[in-house]
Amino acid sequence: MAGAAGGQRVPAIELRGISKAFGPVQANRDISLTVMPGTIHGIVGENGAGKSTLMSILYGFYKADAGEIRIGGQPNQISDSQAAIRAGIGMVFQHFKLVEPFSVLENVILGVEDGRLLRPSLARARGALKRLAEDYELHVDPDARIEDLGVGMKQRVEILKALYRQADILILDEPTGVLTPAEADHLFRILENLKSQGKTIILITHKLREIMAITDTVSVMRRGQMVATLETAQTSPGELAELMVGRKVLLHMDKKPAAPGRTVLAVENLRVTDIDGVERLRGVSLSVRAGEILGIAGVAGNGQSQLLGVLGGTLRGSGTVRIEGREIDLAARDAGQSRRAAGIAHVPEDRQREGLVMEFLAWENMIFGYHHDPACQRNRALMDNAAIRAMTAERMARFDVRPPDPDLPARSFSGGNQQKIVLAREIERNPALLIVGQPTRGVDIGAIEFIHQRLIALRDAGAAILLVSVELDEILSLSDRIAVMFDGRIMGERRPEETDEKDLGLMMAGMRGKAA
Amino acid sequence: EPALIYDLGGKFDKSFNEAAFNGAERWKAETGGSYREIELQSEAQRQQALRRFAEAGLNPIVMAGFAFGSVLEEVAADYPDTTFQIIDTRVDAPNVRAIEYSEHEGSYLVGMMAAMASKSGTVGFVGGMDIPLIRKFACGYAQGVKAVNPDATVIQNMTGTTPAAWADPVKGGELARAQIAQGADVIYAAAGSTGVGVLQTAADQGILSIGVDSNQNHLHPGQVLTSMIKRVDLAVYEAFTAGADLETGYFVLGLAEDGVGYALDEHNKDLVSAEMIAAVEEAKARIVSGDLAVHDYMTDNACPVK
Amino acid sequence: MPKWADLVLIPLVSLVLAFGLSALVILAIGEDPVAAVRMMVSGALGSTYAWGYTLYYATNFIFTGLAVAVAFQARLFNIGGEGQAMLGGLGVALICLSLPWPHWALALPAAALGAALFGAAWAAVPAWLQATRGSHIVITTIMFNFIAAAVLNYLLVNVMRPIGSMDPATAKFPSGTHLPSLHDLLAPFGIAFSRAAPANITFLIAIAACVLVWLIVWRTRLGYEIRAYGQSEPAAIYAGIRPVRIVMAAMLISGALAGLMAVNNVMGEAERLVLNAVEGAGFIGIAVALMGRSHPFGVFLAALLFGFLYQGGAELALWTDIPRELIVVIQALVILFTGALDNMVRMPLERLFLALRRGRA
Amino acid sequence: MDFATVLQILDSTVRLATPLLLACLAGLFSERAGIFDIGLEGKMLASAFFSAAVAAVTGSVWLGLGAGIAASLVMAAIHGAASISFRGNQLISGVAINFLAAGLTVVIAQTWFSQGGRTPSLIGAARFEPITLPLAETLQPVPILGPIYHELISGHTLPVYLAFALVPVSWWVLYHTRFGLRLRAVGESPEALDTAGVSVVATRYAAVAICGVLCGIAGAYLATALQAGFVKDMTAGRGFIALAALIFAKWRPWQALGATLLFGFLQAIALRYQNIDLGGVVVPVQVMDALPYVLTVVILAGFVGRAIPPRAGGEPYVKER
Ligand SMILES: Nc1ncnc2c1ncn2[C@@H]1O[C@H](COP(=O)(O)OP(=O)(O)OP(=O)(O)O)[C@@H](O)[C@H]1O
Ligand SMILES: Nc1ncnc2c1ncn2[C@@H]1O[C@H](COP(=O)(O)OP(=O)(O)OP(=O)(O)O)[C@@H](O)[C@H]1O
Ligand SMILES: [Mg+2]
Ligand SMILES: [Mg+2]
Repeated sequence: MAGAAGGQRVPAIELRGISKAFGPVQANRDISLTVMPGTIHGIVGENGAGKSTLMSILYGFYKADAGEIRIGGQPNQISDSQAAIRAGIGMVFQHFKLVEPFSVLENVILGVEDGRLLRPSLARARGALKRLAEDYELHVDPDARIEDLGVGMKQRVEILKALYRQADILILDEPTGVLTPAEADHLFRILENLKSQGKTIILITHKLREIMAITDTVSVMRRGQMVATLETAQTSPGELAELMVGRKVLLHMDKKPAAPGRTVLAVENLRVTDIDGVERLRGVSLSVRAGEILGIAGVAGNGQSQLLGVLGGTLRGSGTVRIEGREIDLAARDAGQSRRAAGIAHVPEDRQREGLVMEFLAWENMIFGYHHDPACQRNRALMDNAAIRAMTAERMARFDVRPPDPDLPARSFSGGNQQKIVLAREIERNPALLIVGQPTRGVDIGAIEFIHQRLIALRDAGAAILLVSVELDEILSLSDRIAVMFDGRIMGERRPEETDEKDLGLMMAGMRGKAA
Repeated sequence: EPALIYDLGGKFDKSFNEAAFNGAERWKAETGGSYREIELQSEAQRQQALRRFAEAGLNPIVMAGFAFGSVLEEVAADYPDTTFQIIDTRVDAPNVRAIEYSEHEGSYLVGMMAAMASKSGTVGFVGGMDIPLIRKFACGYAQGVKAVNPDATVIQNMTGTTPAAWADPVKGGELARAQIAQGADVIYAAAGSTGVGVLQTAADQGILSIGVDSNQNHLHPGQVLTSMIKRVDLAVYEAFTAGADLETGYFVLGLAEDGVGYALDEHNKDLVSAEMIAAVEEAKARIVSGDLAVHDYMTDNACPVK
Repeated sequence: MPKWADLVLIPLVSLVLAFGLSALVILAIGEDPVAAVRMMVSGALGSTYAWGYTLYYATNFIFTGLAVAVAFQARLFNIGGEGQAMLGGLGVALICLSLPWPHWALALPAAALGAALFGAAWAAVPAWLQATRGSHIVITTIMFNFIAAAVLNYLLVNVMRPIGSMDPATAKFPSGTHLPSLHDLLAPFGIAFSRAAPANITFLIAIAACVLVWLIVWRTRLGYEIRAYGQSEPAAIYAGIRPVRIVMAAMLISGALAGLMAVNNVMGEAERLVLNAVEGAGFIGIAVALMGRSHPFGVFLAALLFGFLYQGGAELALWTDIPRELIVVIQALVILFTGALDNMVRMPLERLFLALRRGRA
Repeated sequence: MDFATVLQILDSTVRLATPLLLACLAGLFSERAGIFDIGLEGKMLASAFFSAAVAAVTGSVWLGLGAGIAASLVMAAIHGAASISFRGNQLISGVAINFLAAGLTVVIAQTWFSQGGRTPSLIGAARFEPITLPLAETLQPVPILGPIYHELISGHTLPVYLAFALVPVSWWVLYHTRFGLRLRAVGESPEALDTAGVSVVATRYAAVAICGVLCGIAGAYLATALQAGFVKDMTAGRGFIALAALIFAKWRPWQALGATLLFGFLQAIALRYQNIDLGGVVVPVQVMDALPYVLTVVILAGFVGRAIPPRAGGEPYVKER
């Protein structure tokens, strides 16, 4: 155990037997954790493993159902965030907790004002921010409105908030998910700097590379439980991955070489501007042929979502998109319908937000988007619910959805099974083109294999597939060609066998490939 | 058992409905009998109340307000054994007693008093809902004012065009303020409980006011010049007393029948001089005898004086 | 928590709480709740006359309740039932007065169409503003209630009032538009129903509307899309469902249903258009839809309950000193407990069921 | 229109705007904290009744005011419980409160006073008396300014001055104090406030309580200053106009003053002139009545600048689903 190396030193944080349930979901189960002062402690685990929940309990945001917390050796109830702040804990949440229309200064002083009036607090915070900026290279305009800042800057504000509160223990929940590699490197320098000043840091991340690079110790969570705590130096990514998912991880996918046919999708000079007037796609051109998978790699937020959105019909854009030679009207009103009619199937990035109606029953979801199909209709007025139910039951069996009950609401399936429902719906259409975003996000390893096999099978059956994923492993193992997106542009294309993570990483950071 | 239905504005409007209530109460006190009553909340309830009372065998059923007219025409036929009395509009049916008042005559008298009490030569009138009936009040009043002082100015305002105008004291008060600002120093309110606001403001601002329907002199003793009383109480009292044998038909009650008049009591005796009474009594005698004809607005929807 | 508990138990417990509090209010004003309930029951259910009024009110509430419920399916909160029903009345009045209708069988479909069109038109502007400009539909429909009142007020006072009439109301509709009452409808079957009560053929239309709404919402593509949009707008967009179309469709159906109420109260009962003919039925529709869990069958039951309350309350006001407003208090408590405080009931029940399940497991 | 008439109308505007202003500021505190409140009407009505009732019984307008505020606070507490503690639907809760007040006031009034749901008329010390400001009489002869001071500025009742004073006070509280910062934060992002260690529940209850107090003053003003007693439904939609004004003002105190004065002015004009003749075109009084509502719809439609409500408004704060 990590504590062994620390000898007599008092642990900065000690959690014992923490449990927490959200209704029927046991998010944390009898968790114990010890973190020594002046170290960086990593926590890894699959989506939904309970990492954020555990940290939120430590920060007083949630109340544990059972268990004990000790800070610096002292038992501490941490009844609310105020108590956590008083105990010297600061937390940067996975989803930022900032007041958007407020200025940076106002956000920084919120909750720790120096009195009933704001003026003195604001003045003091201004000075403090200046000092922190110099000490840690954390520059932000104190008068800027949060809503005008980019994600990287917002994260800086969150860190400044914690530092302004003089946190000795800093928790960062997936801080690099939204950062470019360069920004992430900058963040890690700051963390090293903080560590050297004796601060204790807990870092949650999915990226084993980061764990290996910066942490001293690492804990692994799986399904609400703490399965191991290790010295980083004495472990390997392979071991961590295995601990995370509970069995050996297959890093390679066996597949036949692709036999690309005619061009199915041809995109030229595609542009998308969001409601804030920011151009998110800046002239993307690409093509996908029948029987091949084109993987789109990139850090989240570089236009991949917009690419999927325009192709899937949830966003409007300009440029030309041709499916089997026929041009698609990018300004159509019922875009989702016309895309489906053209033969595009779409597995969205966020199944709970877009892909499914969580309150709808499985059979209702199984025709979602295709509810105008003649097969779903009994007559001109009414839908044929019985036929849809039967069709759903059959597909659920074929896709191994558990439980295979068409009359359950989507909400009551686990994440992996929800994804299978979406895939069954889209793949069973035998589409000319399947566009798919983050197909295995939050899905356990068994289901990942199943989903990957299905995608390959669809490719082999002659469909064109456009795959967007932030998981480089997934891109590398599935794609026949890889395009890298950065800042709304395609930086370049590679064949999987002629590239590696480092090469792709540089392109994802905009430092290699086509320049502006 | 007799029944009484009040119009919108409510039983305690200190005015029209309250007069009806007082009549019923007097009958109750004198005979020890009991009666049913209901205050309407909405137009749509009129029919239900009428029918329900008729179904329950109440007789006679008295309703206070012209707005029952069209409903009664329909309902009366369905209950031939029930006698209905309606006040303020004419309904011709064998089992209906319809009573109208010569409000223009009473208003003429209080108009004279207003003109005599006014120092500024400007007097006001605040009406309730803008309907011919209220114009009739206003026209009689204006004629009375001009009879005393042909140069007098009569400022006239109506509170609104819907039944809500009967129950809006705030608006009454604001209209009174406006009239006071224009120089009025006596204001006649013929506006149901809206008039309560007029009288209140007049009293607050130290000018005189004239009440309507009931004797409202007591509301602000020494500050209400008089009230144009309309003996709705008497009509209700008599109907209740007559019971089911109530004589049906159409009746108009004026000064001659003591159906309308002006109120004189301890609250306003210091405001009303002997010569005022003399002048008013003389006019009253001439009207009763037919020497003096006060124009009734409703005969031609026009008023000879402004 | 099992589904039946959510659908039946929670409304029931909420209702019991609301009625319990109402009983306390009756006690507090020095009256006897038991006697009051007895009088309400006999006054609302004790005779065919009583039933006639109860069903008449229930008919109004079915329409406004369905109106709110349909909009709720698209997660739109239509507080504008009041104004839409007012305008529906205008539609009915225009149609009934414009032609010399020979028989009600012709006048009824025309008037129903007019009511639905006018009601839908009044819902269309808030719907369009919500769909295209994101104007909060709750506020715009409230504003449209007031504007409807002003419009109707103007028309009744200045335009539609017959010459010489003092009431702000239209002329009486011609006799060719007189709808058969339940008395007329039941007489051929040998059932003696009170002649005086206003319940009429519209009650049957209301039942048909329940069935129709059920079909639309749960059996048609449009209903499927409305429900999908109501559950999740991003998902609806993903599926190619156009939000503008759904918001418009849901609100137009909702407005048409609210407008249809006028067939009952304007054409079936008053046979002329008077001010304030709606009498708050638009607001009661909210309570009805909430209690009915936005399902037509639930709406039907809740409308009967509110019809009972309304008629029972009118009887109370007639025969006792309890003011009619007591019913408004009961309504308020029902809305409060079934609509806003349902978590107060749900939270402990959920805990109970969880404990039960754990106990069994 | 002569000067005296203009003064008259403006004077009337001030009186009519006062309850709107108080209710609008009340709504501002509540909605800025993320609690939407369409129950302003009900709170005012409850306060109007209880202030009139207590003032009538005790003969003291101050006790009446206290009772009015207390009644309004009870309503606010119900709304708070429903929307903060029990995470109910705030709109439905507001609708219920409006009904509750409309019903209860009449039922209780009838029980206590047996006057058809009214209170007895208030006299003497049971009402707020107009306050003559210093030198008002002396300065009256001064041209222009004299009458303005005497007619328009002086001679109102206490709640009027209080309402106007509350505008800068509200502004200062919202933008210059710790409480204001937290209140605005909780309406925009309750989880930010929560993670900053400040209680979301307490902050929201505080805002709802302020809303209750202000609505209480508004209701008491209606019943004990503008009128002399309570009559059924006497708020007559003022709560909704205040809500409209709040949107019009885009949830800001100074703009709230402007919006309520505008709506008060519209009411004053509609009161004074039944039908307005604009050189040939006669504007019926109903147009004036409906104008505030129409204006609100136009604003909401975004044709006159967009009104963006506080982001967390209307949504209960749910940490754990
Ligand atoms: N506020 C909440 N209410 C209900 N359930 C919740 C809540 N927050 C988390 N959960 C559930 O608790 C479990 C653990 O979630 P948690 O967010 O802690 O996971 P995580 O390990 O941080 O995952 P990720 O990597 O996706 O951030 C999940 O099943 C999740 O759905
Ligand atoms: N909100 C809910 N309502 C009802 N049942 C639920 C809910 N959330 C989860 N469950 C049940 O709990 C089980 C576990 O769900 P969870 O999302 O934790 O699965 P998981 O272990 O993460 O699986 P997967 O890897 O497929 O996502 C599910 O099978 C589901 O039946
Ligand atoms: Mg997390
Ligand atoms: Mg999962």
